[in-house]
This record gives sequence, structure tokens and C-alpha cells, in this order.
Amino acid sequence: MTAPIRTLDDRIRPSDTPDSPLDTQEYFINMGPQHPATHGVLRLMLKLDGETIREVIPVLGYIHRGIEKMGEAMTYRQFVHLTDRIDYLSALVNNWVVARGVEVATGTETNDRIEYIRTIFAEIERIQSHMLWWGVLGMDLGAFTPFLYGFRDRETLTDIFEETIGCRLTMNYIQPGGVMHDLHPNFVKRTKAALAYSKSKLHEYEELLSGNVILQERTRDVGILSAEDAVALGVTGPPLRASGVAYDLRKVEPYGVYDRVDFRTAVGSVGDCWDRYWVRVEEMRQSIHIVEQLIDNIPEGKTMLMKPAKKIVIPEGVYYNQMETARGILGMVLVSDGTSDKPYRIHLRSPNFNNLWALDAMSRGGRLGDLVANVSSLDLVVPDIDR
Amino acid sequence: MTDADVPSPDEPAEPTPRNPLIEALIASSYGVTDDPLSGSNPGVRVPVENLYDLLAHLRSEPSLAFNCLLSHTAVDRPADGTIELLYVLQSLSTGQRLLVTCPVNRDNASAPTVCGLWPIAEWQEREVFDLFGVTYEKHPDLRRVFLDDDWRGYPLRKDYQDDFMLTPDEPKQ
Amino acid sequence: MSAAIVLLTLAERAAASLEVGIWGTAAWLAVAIVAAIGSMSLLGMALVLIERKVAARFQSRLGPMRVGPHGLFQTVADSIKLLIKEDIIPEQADRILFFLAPTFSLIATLLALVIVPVSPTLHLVDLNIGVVFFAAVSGFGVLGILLGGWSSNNKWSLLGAMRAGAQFISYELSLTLCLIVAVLFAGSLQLSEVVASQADGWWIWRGHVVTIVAFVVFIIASTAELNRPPFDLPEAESELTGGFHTEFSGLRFAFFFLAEFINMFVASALAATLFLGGWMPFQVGGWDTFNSVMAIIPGPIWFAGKVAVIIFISMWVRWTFPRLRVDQLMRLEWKFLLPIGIANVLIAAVIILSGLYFFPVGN
Amino acid sequence: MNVFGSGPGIERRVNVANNDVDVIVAPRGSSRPPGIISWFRSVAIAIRSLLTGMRVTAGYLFGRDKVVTQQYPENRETLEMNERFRGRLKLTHDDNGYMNCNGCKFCEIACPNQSIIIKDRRNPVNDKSELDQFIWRLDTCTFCNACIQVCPHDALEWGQDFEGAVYDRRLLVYTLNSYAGPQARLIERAIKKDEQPEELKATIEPRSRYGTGVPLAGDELPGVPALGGEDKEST
Repeated sequence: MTAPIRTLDDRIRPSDTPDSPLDTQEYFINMGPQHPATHGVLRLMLKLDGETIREVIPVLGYIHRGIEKMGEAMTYRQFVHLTDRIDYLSALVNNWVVARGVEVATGTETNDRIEYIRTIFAEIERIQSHMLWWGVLGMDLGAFTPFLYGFRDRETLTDIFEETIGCRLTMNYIQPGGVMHDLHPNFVKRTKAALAYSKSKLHEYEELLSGNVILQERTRDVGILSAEDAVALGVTGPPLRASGVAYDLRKVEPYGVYDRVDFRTAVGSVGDCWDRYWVRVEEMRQSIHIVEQLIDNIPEGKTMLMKPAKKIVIPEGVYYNQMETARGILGMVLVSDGTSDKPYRIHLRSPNFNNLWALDAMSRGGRLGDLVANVSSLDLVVPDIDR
Repeated sequence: MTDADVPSPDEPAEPTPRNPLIEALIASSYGVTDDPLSGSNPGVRVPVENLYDLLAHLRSEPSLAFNCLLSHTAVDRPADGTIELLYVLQSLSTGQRLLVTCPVNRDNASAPTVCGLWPIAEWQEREVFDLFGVTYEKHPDLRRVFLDDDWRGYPLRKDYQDDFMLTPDEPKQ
Repeated sequence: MSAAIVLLTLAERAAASLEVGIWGTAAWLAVAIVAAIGSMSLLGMALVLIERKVAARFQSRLGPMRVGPHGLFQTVADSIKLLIKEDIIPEQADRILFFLAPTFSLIATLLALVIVPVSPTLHLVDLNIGVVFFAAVSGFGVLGILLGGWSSNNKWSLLGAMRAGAQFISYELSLTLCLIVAVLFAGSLQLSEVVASQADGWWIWRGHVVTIVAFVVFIIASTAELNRPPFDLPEAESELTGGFHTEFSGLRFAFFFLAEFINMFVASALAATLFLGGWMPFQVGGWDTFNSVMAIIPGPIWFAGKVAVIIFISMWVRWTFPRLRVDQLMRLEWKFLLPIGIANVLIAAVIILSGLYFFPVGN
Repeated sequence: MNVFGSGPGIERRVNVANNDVDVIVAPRGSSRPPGIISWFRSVAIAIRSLLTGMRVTAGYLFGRDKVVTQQYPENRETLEMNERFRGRLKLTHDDNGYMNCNGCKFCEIACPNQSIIIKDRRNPVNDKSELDQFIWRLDTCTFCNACIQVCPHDALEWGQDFEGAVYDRRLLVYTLNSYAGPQARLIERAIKKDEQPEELKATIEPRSRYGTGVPLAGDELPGVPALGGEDKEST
């Protein structure tokens, strides 16, 4: 009755009837866990027929750290710092998901200043994440220069984090009940300067890569993911919007102060790599626009409403809340037994784990070079896949 | 097919269902009960016999159209002897969200697969199988997803023990 | 570089005459071999350093800065590192071919290097079929890459090698068609005569659009031949983890690397010789004062300048563009460059027969 | 071949999940109309796009002062970290050089990784609990700031020193406090109220950086001798 438990060896078998007019032989090849295009330790078993991809089998677990299990032994406040380490390019949104989950469960109301700070930082982080992605996409497609430009421009944004928070990547900043530090006195000035800089660089990105005929050839009609497939495969974030579903939690279920700002959701129409590329580039512009609207209007107020040393005990129940990271919907299932200050069970619905499986649907029939473009256009962060 | 106008005879009197959706589901024939613990989200509990039918109904009913399985996970409850399977359903067309909880027997945890309804369930169920040991009937590719194929035990169960596990009070060597 | 070539030439002359006795000849030959290897490595190292420095500036970096002033000796340090690295041969590799592959690659480069005319005197071997020789030898270099990919017994390497085979054979056609255009204009296969025929002006501007097109196609095709981005599919590190040289390390890798960079020099030198007048100064037929001023600058400097410009353009392109996909690469060759090349040869023939180019001399 | 171009997106309003959402749709360009002229046009657009990209990179090559690289070990003197930079953990001291820590273990409880191990002792003079050893494990610390956040006496702060790399990982586990003894506040109060201040000061004992009995803190390992008690490097 129950399905047989299989192993990877059962999975890698050539198909009986290769789908090719020539008398060819299918073969398997390991892409990763150490491969320049898989950005970390993603391992893909590829079934290839020449250069044509027949199947992509992701093999996970190379950076599985059991964060959900570790969370069961930590208090809610301590758990926040672990979420920095799942999707390290959206560390603040990950913090925020836990913080908001705890706040909703305990019925804590935050003030406007906290929500403004959180929203601004989340958007700045989205820009820096997309900038890094832009550079990496360039490198995956063979242009090394965008990679360095992306990293260079991202530095101005991580400097903002370092000034206020003290860290650049894994920040542990947004906490249940507030944020860890108040804003640095230079924050507004520095952020405005960085936004102006980013704007000018976005124009340069357009010239260097977006309009480039080779990039267009490499991305157009490559890795098409239809809207139906994207929804059924649980794809969220920019890949989902590139397929034409304008589902952005910042619009649909606004949190923070997203309901008070004016911005547009970037969507695609076909769902190919080009749409995913363009959606992300446009999101950078929209994020700059969001921060520009907020940066001058940060209200006064306290930035931490819960005493840091106080125990947080959540009433018994199952709590789910979700947010839009740079890669998609990050959800958190928080189960509390109502007695301890530690979660009974904590589950993170990571956007990358769910987006990853669309890779097979996108890449079948394409070339090896298309697979690299597809991996890149999904913007996978492997620690978030494995958790 | 919500049979809202045909009340089931064995329906216990619910204290003010929060949501018309839950009300309709409770009134249907899937043995659904309201989940009082589901926080701010609407949530229902369903016995495992009716799990697939309920989810298929939620997926296919045009007025519900839960077309996205956002998350599928489990909670180990050794005190009850059950593992609760949790399905977080989201409708991208209506914006509704529903938490479906389904307790299964802990010693022989098994549930029907919902791969046919949402393809992503294939991998989410693999994750639950990997970490909780819940086997899914008719799953096309049931194997571990994070851990090695020859890993013993299911780490997210509360009674999982390993040689290298630390206790919080003892600094590691 | 030039000194080494002089030495090599002298050694060859000495060996030919045998007047200094067998041991003297052997000594001369040893000197010549050392000189050849030294000049090649020097040239290769200089090119690698220049490439790294230029790339760094394109990317708002500084590039190597640690070894020597402004990292001048970085490539020397790298070469020493590569020399003393462990020589890893995969267990399942075909050892003989694995040994031969980088050697073939380097020999092909060396053979192509000898025909480059740096100046009237610094011309090592002036073959009467120099152009054909170049076409033949550059085809030989593919063999090294194919063998390297095959012998590694690695699927990535094999994929890279197969890509290289398809790519090089295709682009060889365009390259040869461009060579034919130059030969048609010069009326000779001998490189010294090709240069001499440009005494009244370089072919690139004497030959109307035809030579410009031929020059551009030559640059594109040779970039593909050299397996440099945006046509670096055989190694494509983000797709094939290094392609045909994935398994090579230490000295063998250095051979491939050196061959690639010297090939870049050879191809640029050929482009300069065939279309930009080689060591010829900038001359306009009839403008005697202007020509005499230009002629003051010595030939090797003209040559080096022209080669430098072409190499710079190659680097500029490399550090700007993404890589093409394998089928797009083939499409570019067979659907664009090849038809353009064939049409170009026909038009060139018509132009030459009717003497329509600028400053026709002696025809 | 398409007629390329990544122009501005098309603005539109759609209904998603019962919300009206302003969207901006990715430009697709238009497919090339048949004819040789449009073919040449598309080739011209393609070449122009390549030249535009080359202009950008050339702008960096020839533009002045575009280099962003810093020459790190050479610029040590001028390198300034942000004031909130999380370098190495430090104990704060008052003007007289007495530490503010009283060994209350708030930080040890708050630390998610058990990176802080506090050993306390009872002072014979005032019969109060005080810090004996503050052992910090740099190797497991994630720099999450929780200890500093919860400290009721502001006894902890981040240093600006980020060069923590060492060759022996035992060097990463060490005692932060240089002495064991009463908190600065208590000494101050004892001086003010004249409650045996000298006896209190006499209970101060020096604490070495390594060799603390905590695993890895400079202890002997199989085949590796123990580290000396003196400072191997400056804090």
C-alpha cells in the first residue's frame, strides 16, 4: 500500500526510449555540489542527451543544518539569529517573519517607528539582494564584469546596515517587539546618497546587460514557466510574478507600512528568463521608490517594546505568517505548547526550497547553457533550500 | 460541493465558527472540525480517511480554488501518540488561506499523497518523510530529501536521539 | 622577445652552416631552445599580466598589486607556482594522450609564432606559403584541446572538447575566407610580400568596405578560434567547470594557458600583418612628406602598436559581453559570418580584377 | 530574430486576490517584420546594443578615480570601522580600571550558542557573588548581540578588532576578564561608604587568558602542549 522507499540510485536510470531521432545514449552528470554555477552546494543530477537536458534531479542536504530542530531548543528571541543564516541575502525579512509571528501570537502592537524602520531596511536589503543576483546572473552567462559591478554597488547598501546595525550580512536586527538598535544619526543622509547612487547604477546595468543582444538571446524564450505550472509548483516571488501572476504579499496582504506607500508590482507575461530578469531589475527601481517615500517620514517613538531579558511565552496554538523576501514567500509555522518560552515546533516555508523544483519543468529540452541561465534566474540561495 | 444547507446529524455545536469557509466545510461530509488552535488563520482538522477527499475538494471547487500548497509540514505530538500533518493552503485567486491539520498514528504514520493535486507536494512530502518518517501512499518518488538515504531515524521527532546531539546546558567539546 | 628571436635565427643559421662544429651547433641550439622557451613564457606572462590589469580597470579594481611594484611580477610568481605544483593525472585518464594534449596545443602555437613578421629583419621564417601555413597550424591546435578533453575521462571535459571541435571547425571556415581576401589583395601567400604590398597604404582602408568586413570577421572568428569570451564555450567555467582543461593542473595547465595567450598574440599579429600593414608605417600613396614623417618611427614599434590595439579590443570585448549559447554560436557562424565571408571573397575578387581599390600599384 | 530593446515596462492595473494591484509588465519587444530592411535594422540594433555595453566598461577604464578596491593591510592606520561594528567582545571598565561585570549570567542565558561560560565565586568580604571567569568562545559566537542587549550593567561591548584569525583554534576560547573580583560599582560604593574598601580590593586576583579548565581554552591536547597563561595576542 505504502509507496516503496527509494534511494538516489533508483532514481538515476536512463529512460528506456530516448527521445531523439539519432541513435544516442543518455548519460548522467553531476552538476555540483562544487560547481561554479550552483552558487554554493546545490547538486543537480542532470540526465543529458548530448547537450540537451532530459531531466534535472536536485539532490539536497549538503548544507542541511537542522535549523528547525535547533529552534526547538532555543527561545524565540534566540531563534531569530538563526534565520539570518537560512536566506542570508534576506536576513532582515527572515528576522521579521519570526518577530511578527511572535508579536501576533502574543498580541503585541508595535509602533509606527518600528514598522517604518523594518520596512525601510527590508527594502534596502531587497535592493542589495537583487544587485548581487544581477551580478551573479551576468557571471553565470559568462560576463564577469557585471558580477563585480553588482558586488561593488551592493557595498554602498551594506554600509548602511553596518552603520546602524554593526553587521553586513547576518544581522539579527529585527526582534520580537522592535528592532535591536535605533537608527544611526547618519542613517537618513547615507541612505539618500546610496539610493541616488543605486539609481545611476541601475541605468548603467540597463546599458551594460539588459539591452545586450547576447543577454537577450540567452534569456528570451528560455526556461518558460507558465502561470499554471508556476502556481501548481508552489513557485513564489519574482519567478511567479514573471509568469504573469501579480501575487506580491506586499500588495495583497500588506504588512509593515507597505499599505502606505505607492509602488507597482513588476510582472512578466511569458515566464521566461527574460521576464524573471526584468522583474527583478524593475523591483530594484520600485524598492528605491518605496524607500524614498518613507525615508523622510520616519516618526519618532521607541524602538524596542519588549524587555530583551524577559521570557516570551506564547499561548498554545499553531501560528502561520508569511512575508515576501527577495526570493518569494517565506512562511513560518510556529507551534507553541503554551507553557515553555521555546517553540514546540518551528517550520520555515522557505521560498527557495519550493522554487527549486520548477527547475526541472523549465529546463527540460533546453541546452546546458539554458540550465545555467535558469538556475541563475531563480536566484537560489542554497542554505535556504536545505535549512 | 459544499452542502451547507444539509446539516450533518452528528455535527457538534461549534462555538461561533470564525469563518464562513470553515462553517461550510464543517457542514460538508468530510468529518471536518474547527481547529481552535490555528491562531489568526482559519484552520480545520480532518481525519486521515477523509484527508485526500477534503483537499481535492478544496483544490477543485471553483469558489475555493486553493491552487497553491504553500507549505506542508508536520508536528510530532508524542503525548497524543500522533503526528499532525499540517497543510497550509493558499488561494492566489481569492487570497484566502486555510490550515488543514490531520493527525496520523505516530507508530505507523502514513497518509495519502496529494502530489496529484499540487505537484509541489511531491517534495514537501519528501521533506516530511525525511524528517518525520511519515510515508505517503502512492507517492511517485518517496526518498529522503535532505539526509542520506541510509540515515537512521527521523530527526524532527521529539524522541530522536543521536550520538552527537548536545544538551543545551553542556558546552560542546 | 625580439632578442630571443634574433638568437633563434642565429642558431638556425649556425646549425645550417655547421661551420662551428657539431658541439658548437649543439650549444647554439641549446641557447636557441632556451631563448625560444624564455621568449614564449615572457610573452605569455606579459600578456596574462596585461589582461589582468586591463580587466581590473574595466571592473573598477586594481588587479594584482602584491608581487613587485603594482604587481609587476605576479605572473612570474604564478608561473613558478604552476611549475612546482603537483602534477595530477586522473587515475582513469588516458595517460599518453593526457601527456600529449597540452604539448600539441603549445607546439601548434609555437609553429604559428615563427612566421610572424615583426620587422623586415626580425622575421624568423619567411615561408612562401606563410598564410596557408598559419591556417594549417592553427587547425592543429584544436587537436590538443580535443585530446585533452577526451583523455581526461571526465564528462565535463568531454563536453568541452566536443564543443571545441564543432566550434573550431566551423570558425576555421570564416577565418580562412578572410585570409583569402587578404591574399587576393596582396597577390601573395608570403607574409613579407603581403606586408610589402601595403607600402602605399594598409589594406584595411585601401580595400573599401571589403577589407573592413574581412578584418571584423577575422577578429570575430579568431576570437572564437582562441576560445576567448564571448566564445569561450569549450571552457565556459560557469557551465562546464573549466571544460577541456578541468582535469589539468600544474605544468600541463600552464601549457594550455600559455598557448591560449600566445595564440591571442599570433592572431592579433596576423590581423595586423594582413590588414593593418604589419610593420609598415602609416602611408598614404603620393603624400611624400607625410609618409617620410611616419617612416621615422621604426617598424617594430608600428607592429607592436597595431598588435596592442587589436589585443586591447579583444580584451575589451571579453570583459563586456556574456557568453553565447552553443547553438547560437553555430548559428552566428553558419548563418551570418560564413555567407558574409563568401560574399566578401567574391566582391573582393571583382574589386581586384577591376582595380577599384585605392592606390593600385604595379597591377 | 526579435527587434530587441529593454525599454520601460507597460503599466496596467489588474485584480489579484480581490485587490486592485498596479502592475508594470516586462517589455517583450516586437517580432521582426519580414523583409531585408528590417533584418538590417535588427542587426544594427544588435550591434548598437553591444557598443553601448562597451561604452560602459570603457568609461571605467578611462574614467579617473573609479577604483573602489582598498589595499587592506597597507591601509590599517587609516581604516576606521563603524562605531557599532561587531568586532571582538570586550568587557567594559570604569575610569579606575575596574570592570562593570558582576557575573550575573544574563548573557550566558541569552546566548543562543552557549558561547559564553561564566564562572562566579562568592566574595569573602561583602559576601556577594562576583565574576571569577568570563569565558568567551569566539569559535561558536555568531555575533548576534544578544549578550550586550540583555546586560543590565552595560558591562559588555563590541571591540573594533576584526582580525580574529589564528592558527590554533584553542586560541579562540579565552577568558575575557583580566582579574576576578568585585564589580566596579561595589568597589565605588565601598569606598564611598568606607565599608572595608581595601579588603575588598585585596580579593582581586589576576586571571590569565588561557588555561582555564574549560575545554579548548588553551588546554593540553593529545600531542599538543598547553598554551601558556600569558596573552598570546592583544585584545
